[in-house]
Amino acid sequence: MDELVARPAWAGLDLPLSLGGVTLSILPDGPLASLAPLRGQERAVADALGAALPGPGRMVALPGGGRLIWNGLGRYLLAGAAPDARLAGRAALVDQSDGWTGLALTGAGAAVVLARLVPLDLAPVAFPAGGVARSLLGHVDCLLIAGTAGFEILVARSFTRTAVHDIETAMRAVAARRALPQGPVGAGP
Amino acid sequence: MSRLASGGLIDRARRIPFAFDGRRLTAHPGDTLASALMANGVRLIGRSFKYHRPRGLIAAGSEEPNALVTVGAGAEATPNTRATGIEPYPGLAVFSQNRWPSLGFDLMAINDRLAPLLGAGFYYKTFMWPARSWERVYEPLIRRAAGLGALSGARDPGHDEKAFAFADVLVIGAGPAGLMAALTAGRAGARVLLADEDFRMGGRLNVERLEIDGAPAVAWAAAAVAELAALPNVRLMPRTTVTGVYDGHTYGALERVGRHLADPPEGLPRDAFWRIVAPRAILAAGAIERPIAFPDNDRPGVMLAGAVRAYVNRWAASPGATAVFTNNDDGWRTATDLAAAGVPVTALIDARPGVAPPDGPWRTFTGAVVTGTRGIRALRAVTVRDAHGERSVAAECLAVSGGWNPTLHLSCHLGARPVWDAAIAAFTPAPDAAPGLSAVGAARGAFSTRAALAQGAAAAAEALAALGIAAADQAVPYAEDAATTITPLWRVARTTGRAWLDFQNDVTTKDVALAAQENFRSVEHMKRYTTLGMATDQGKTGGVAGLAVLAELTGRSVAETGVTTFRPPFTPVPIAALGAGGAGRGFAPHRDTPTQAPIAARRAPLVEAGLWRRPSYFPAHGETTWREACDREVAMVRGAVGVCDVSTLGKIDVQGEGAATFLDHVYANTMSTLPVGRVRYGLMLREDGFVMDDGTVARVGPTQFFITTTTAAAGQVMAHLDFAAQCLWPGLDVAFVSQTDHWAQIAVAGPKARDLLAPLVATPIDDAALAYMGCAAADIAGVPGRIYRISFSGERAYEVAVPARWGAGLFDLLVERARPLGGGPYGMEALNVLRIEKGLLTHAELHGRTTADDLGLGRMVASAKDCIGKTASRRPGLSGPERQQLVGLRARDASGRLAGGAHILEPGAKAAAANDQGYLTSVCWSPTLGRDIALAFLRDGRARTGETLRAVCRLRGLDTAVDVVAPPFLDPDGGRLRG
Amino acid sequence: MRIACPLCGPRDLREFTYRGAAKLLDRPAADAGPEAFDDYLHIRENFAGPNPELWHHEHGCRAWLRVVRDTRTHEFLATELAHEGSR
Amino acid sequence: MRYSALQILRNALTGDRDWRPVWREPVPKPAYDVIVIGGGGHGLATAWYLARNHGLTNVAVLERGALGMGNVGRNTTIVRANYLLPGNSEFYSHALKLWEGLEQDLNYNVMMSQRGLVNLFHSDGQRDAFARRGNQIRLQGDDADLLTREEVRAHAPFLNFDDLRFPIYGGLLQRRAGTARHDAVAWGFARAADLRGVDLIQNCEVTGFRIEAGRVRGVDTTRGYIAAPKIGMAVAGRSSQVGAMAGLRLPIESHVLQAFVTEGLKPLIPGVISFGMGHFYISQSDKGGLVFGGDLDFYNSYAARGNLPMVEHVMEAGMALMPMIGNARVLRSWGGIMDMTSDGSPIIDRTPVDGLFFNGGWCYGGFKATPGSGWCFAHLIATGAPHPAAAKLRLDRFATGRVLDEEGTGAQHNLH
Ligand SMILES: Cc1cc2nc3c(=O)[nH]c(=O)nc-3n(C[C@H](O)[C@H](O)[C@H](O)COP(=O)(O)OP(=O)(O)OC[C@H]3O[C@@H](n4cnc5c(N)ncnc54)[C@H](O)[C@@H]3O)c2cc1C
Ligand SMILES: NC(=O)c1ccc[n+]([C@@H]2O[C@H](COP(=O)([O-])OP(=O)(O)OC[C@H]3O[C@@H](n4cnc5c(N)ncnc54)[C@H](O)[C@@H]3O)[C@@H](O)[C@H]2O)c1
Ligand SMILES: Cc1cc2nc3c(=O)[nH]c(=O)nc-3n(C[C@H](O)[C@H](O)[C@H](O)COP(=O)(O)O)c2cc1C
Ligand SMILES: [Zn+2]
Repeated sequence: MDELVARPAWAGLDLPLSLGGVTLSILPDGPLASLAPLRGQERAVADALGAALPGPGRMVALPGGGRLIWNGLGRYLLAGAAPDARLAGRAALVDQSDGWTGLALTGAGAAVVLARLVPLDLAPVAFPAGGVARSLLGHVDCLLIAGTAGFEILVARSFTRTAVHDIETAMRAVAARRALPQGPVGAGP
Repeated sequence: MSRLASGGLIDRARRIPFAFDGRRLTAHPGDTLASALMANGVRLIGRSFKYHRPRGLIAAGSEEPNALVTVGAGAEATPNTRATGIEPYPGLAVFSQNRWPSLGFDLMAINDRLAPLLGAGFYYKTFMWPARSWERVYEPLIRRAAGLGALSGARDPGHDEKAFAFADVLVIGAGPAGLMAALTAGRAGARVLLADEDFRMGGRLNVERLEIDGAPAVAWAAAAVAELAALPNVRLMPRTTVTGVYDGHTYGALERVGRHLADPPEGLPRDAFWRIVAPRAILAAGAIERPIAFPDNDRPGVMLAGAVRAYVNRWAASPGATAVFTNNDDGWRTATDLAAAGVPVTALIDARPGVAPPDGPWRTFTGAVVTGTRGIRALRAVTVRDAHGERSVAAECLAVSGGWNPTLHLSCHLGARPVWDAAIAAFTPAPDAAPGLSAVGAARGAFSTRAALAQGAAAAAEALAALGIAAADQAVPYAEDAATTITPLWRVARTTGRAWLDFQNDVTTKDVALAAQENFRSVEHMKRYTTLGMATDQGKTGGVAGLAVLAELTGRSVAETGVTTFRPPFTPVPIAALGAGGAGRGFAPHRDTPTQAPIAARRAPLVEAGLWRRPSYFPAHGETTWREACDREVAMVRGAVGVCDVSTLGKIDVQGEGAATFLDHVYANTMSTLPVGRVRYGLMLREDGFVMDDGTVARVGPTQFFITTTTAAAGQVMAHLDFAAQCLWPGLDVAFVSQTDHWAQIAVAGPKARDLLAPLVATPIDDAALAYMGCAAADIAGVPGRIYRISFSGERAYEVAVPARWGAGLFDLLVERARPLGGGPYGMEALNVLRIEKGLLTHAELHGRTTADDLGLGRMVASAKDCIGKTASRRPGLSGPERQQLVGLRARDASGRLAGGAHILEPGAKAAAANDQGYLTSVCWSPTLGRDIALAFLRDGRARTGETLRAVCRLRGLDTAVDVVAPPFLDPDGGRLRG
Repeated sequence: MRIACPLCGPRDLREFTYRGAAKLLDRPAADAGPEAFDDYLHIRENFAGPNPELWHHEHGCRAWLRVVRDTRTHEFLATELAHEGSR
Repeated sequence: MRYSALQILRNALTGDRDWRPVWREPVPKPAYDVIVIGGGGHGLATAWYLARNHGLTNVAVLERGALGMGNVGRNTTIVRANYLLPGNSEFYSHALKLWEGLEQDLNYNVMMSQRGLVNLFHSDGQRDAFARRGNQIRLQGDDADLLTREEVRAHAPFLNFDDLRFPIYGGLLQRRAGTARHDAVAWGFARAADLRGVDLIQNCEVTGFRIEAGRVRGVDTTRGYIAAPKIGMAVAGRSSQVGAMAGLRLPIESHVLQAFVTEGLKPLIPGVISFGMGHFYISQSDKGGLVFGGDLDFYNSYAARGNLPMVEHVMEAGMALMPMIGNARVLRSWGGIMDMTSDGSPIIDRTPVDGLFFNGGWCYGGFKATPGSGWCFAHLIATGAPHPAAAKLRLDRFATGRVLDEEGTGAQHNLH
């Protein structure tokens, strides 16, 4: 039988891209699943995962590797780990490994770039490392995770090209401001 | 008018060449275009809107009404730009506007002679005869005369950006009040954002000869700015105008980023529009001086006194021999400052009797007014009247101060009305005008520098307290603390001739008087009748004077008369900035299907389908029209096998003990009875009983379903399900999530569909294993996926789904393997023909005004259970013969053409609304039937099968005989589907 | 305008979709009859003042919110998750 | 006093001494034959047609603020008769015919400018939908033409034909559509009604109704009780509040719609242009300002002001469709309160209270209706029977299902 060739969502896009000290790259993909505890099963799900379910805007590292990321009302993303068999019947698990594209925006000016697109206060005091938010990236729904070196940005796979284009445009504008003789007044976080 | 030998905050060592109407001039860094024009002796800068009167500078800030120019030429031409806000750069070219053929000689100035005919509202009273001449004669004339500058009509290649910013405290204006507020909040560690319109922060400290703590105020301001710039928690935004106040502590602001640069770095936006969120804001926007109305007070050279000081002190630009006309003590400063700078001052005219203005090398008049001016394109002399009579005083510039109006506009954007303060004869912001916003300094009517500093510090302290940030007390620097002494004077009485209130829109005291006489006495009526305050400066200088004059004329107080509504933006904002990112493709995001690449490789033209783009058809060698390709693809599906990407369908996984019940609620038909491994067509109604969407429901496990929506309605259905689950049936245990992006889904349709697929699918797919409307998990070409036996073409068909990354490969593989079977890919055109022939629906039919009964699907609304929309769908007006019902139409003759949107008439009926029988929704040439066919809604249609009617599209000149048939047009008992 | 989502915190208006009066939470029973549905679907108190209403945090956590908002000032007086709210 | 060019000339020579008040400021009488509540476009037009068509002049218009400062004074002034559905179609057709002779009828230049309106479409499906509408318009006896992409280009060459996100496929043109000057419409009807003896009473807010045995007797106002056997409500965005005073429960929500005007520019935009994919419509006023708008802000509001997301959406749509307007600057933005019905179409009908008549639910489209609405409402009030052109604009259509849902968005008030 013919072997199918996988075509990733970012095929044809010029990444990683660095501009003005900020780098946009693709996150390595791995297993990703939507997890929604069934009614009354929250405890059992937590037990199966070995970690308490993260509250809104949070995520937790799982003991067996991977992360559980809050993903809106009653939903989580199980990232980087295959679903534990004990979750069966306790949570609605839905494969999303091909549903999302993960982007990383890193560098000192990452928040400044995202301020062009995301209507959130991204300053560390307001959105510290480890924080999770569902919001908008331009006109596209996104899931944002704050890290120490920048942000992870998840968008639905079909929006990958738009998201990359929008981020790249913002990166160019920020980089141009940095090149201004009087310095980047007005471009701060 | 010239540059003074010394002084000013300009860099004399560097020269900036620029051009005004082609004249080559020089500026220095630190100049504005306005100051440079003044320093170059240019007095005539524009023409007024209506009378085309010669006009020069009045002000030095964003309130300037007259000096509007067009910046640049060609596609980049930006009209109506204030000279006071332009920073010259080498090569800057600006042009005067609203004149023809030239600024000096403007033929439209004839309007000035006709002024008696062109009073307020004259156009409402004439131009009515003969009836149709408005559009043909009068309006074109008026339009040509109206308008200020011109757009190029071409797309400007420059680009802009938008961004979000957050702060604890937003300080609006960086004069003494704003700087002190920012220092106080910044030193305490609060996140501060300080925005000022000017490229140099400092406000009036930069333009006055003041001292703070014994040092020049300019130096204090510079030190304050330097300290703020060094604080990591403070962000300075010069060249940034806060333009609007919105709900939820949200502010709009326009930052001019690259407009002042000759050679901006690549990618630099011209402007940035900011949405700033700050729980506390301090309005330290200063005050705007107001003119006094007297005859011919619009002559170039008649300026505001504070602006004259600004030009002299900040830019060392001399206005020439100056007379000063004031009704308050502050005007005196202009005389003393100018004299100190060596500018001749010819007279100091104070309207107040018995005051004692300072002495100086000028003639002093008290209890005196200016009653007229002389000069044609520039002021030469003014007429002064006092107790001793009238006399002429030579002056190239008349510096006028009628007092100051706090710049309170922003405080009114959320609907508050300002309050009249008789002590300063001005409106001040109402306390609590906007949540979280407090006004300080001149913006609050406190006109001394000391008060500005003190209020700035106090407001910041209050903000910090509200935010819970501890702060040490700030010592307020020492500065002048003069009281405001003013006697209101809005217009000089006992004069003849026109006295301007609104310079840009050419509104004079006579116009206001006419409004009052004709009973347009409400201030809003007066505004609209005279257009006072409706020009691009929104009455910043003359607005209050205008309503004060109305108050006088109608015997009311200014407070009773009130103000008109202040609206955003504070100063005009380019559409390009507010709409940044919208040009061209940026308007809406694009979605790519997993098969985008192989489809593009096959040179399929793409059409928009919502946010997606889908292949229209796949051109084959030698084909010249889309119809050829489409007919071939239809025949291919009907005769062999076709492959089509359907990944754009909305796909939702629904799970939980309550899933089946939930689906029974949201679908009109019953889903709880669906066996595992089976698929059912589903119809969703809106609660008002009309059809919302259709799709398929597959039961993939006892408590797990997989449903599809149409491409168009995917988002709407998802929100609807959220609503149903959270708001209507929160007790149900159901979880659903979109899997639209996860799955690539490909339809394989045609009599040879199974032949194509069977070798690729690991499990058997013969009719016993996978009957029509069956579904199963399956390995497809080695990838775990799903297979559904459903059809949107009327042929034996399967939809195979694999995770998206495999979609492109699977599409290639299927297309390649279809070839030897006589098959290949097909696009939207063929898909459409296939479904019309089969009488299947899309949003052309499900257009939101059709019911299940209209569609012939009334029986799908299950009687045994409730569902969303069931009760409302039974309303009497929603069924029965008065409704238009879905039918098929076939052109009688093979040559008869049909068109979507045609209406249906009976043979011989007149084309009139009363005879309308219905309309065509979906039309195609059916290669299978060899004629045009259509789906249509026909009044009482189901009862009319067999009738011959006419499909009439008068827009396209079609009148075609059609036979009414019951859809589908093909294979009514579905033999082809089942195999 | 900003709305304090109980899950996400204060968020910009652009993340939300407005649906209408909070009475939409009280769907009539299946047998309530056409008048009840007519009222439910069409008739609105349309308060000039505190107005109970439904918002969807569509571009955020996807929760439906029941809020009380003053329609004269746009001030939010109460915000809660619709499925948890006292009904 | 008749307005004319001659009159202007005469006054020019006499220093404008002779211009008379455009309306009187009467003291309310204790009773009238008819009271019209609301001095907006529809209330004033109703008063004018009561006098003109039915000889009823013992009429008062009660306005809570100043005349014409509601929606009639703040709309984007588009006048058209290009509706899809029977019910609306004949009504707006009737209104457009009245617009065409309005200046002469009122002796006031309302600047009705029939420079055409183009609704752009951006897909084959949209073309068919617009063709359906165009054919309906023709069946109604009004004009409509389907333009090809090239014809649209000839009409408005500055549109984005290069890289528009949703390419232009063509447009539906109505040549008789156009704009009129909003304020002039209010003032023209007011002046004409006043000249016939109608009392226009400003600063007179209706605060309650007196209803006895199911019949209306009069209204309480901030200027006292005023009696009348027949009372018509035309209060647009305030319909629910005023209706509630009479116990009416209405299928209406009040929503804010924003509009925008730019600085004055030399003439550029022909007639009205409307984007089919992004809720954006634009025309140019005689003063040169580009007047444009988009969708509702979507939330209930009585505040007559909006927020940035819709501002930005409208501007982005403008930039998408006609990027050449980028260098124009927005001068002012404002909002108005729309009386949105749950099917997006208006109501002119009797109410359960005898003698009380209702006119409202105009959504964002009632300016074009003004003369038609006044004409039909006056007919209903005077004769007690609906005018044929407004016979389907009934209050009970929601209960019966005979809704007039032009947008096809269903029973959700803010989606129309
Ligand atoms: C931004 C915007 C754009 C629009 N664009 C268009 C367009 O392009 N084309 C179009 O056809 N339509 C448009 N419309 C809609 C149109 O303006 C309205 O539908 C129409 O004006 C409403 O009728 P009216 O003129 O009688 O309303 P209004 O002028 O609002 O009159 C109602 C009057 O009732 C008064 N009132 C309220 N309560 C009381 C009370 N208790 N006692 C006494 N008086 C009371 C109000 O003060 C008001 O003056 C637009 C509306 C807006 C806001
Ligand atoms: N004696 C008088 O009659 C009189 C009257 C007015 C002002 N003044 C003097 O003016 C000074 C007032 O100090 P202040 O700090 O209150 O005002 P200011 O005029 O010094 O500063 C106001 C600043 O706000 C900026 N600004 C205005 N609107 C803005 C907006 N929307 N967005 C961004 N920036 C904006 C201006 O560019 C300016 O720099 C004092 O020195 C006072 O003595 C005196
Ligand atoms: C068609 C039209 C054109 C307008 N043109 C202008 C204008 O040129 N200048 C201006 O200041 N306002 C203009 N406006 C807006 C009005 O000033 C005012 O904002 C609007 O009528 C709403 O009233 P309000 O802001 O007082 O609430 C215009 C309004 C309309 C409806
Ligand atoms: Zn949320």
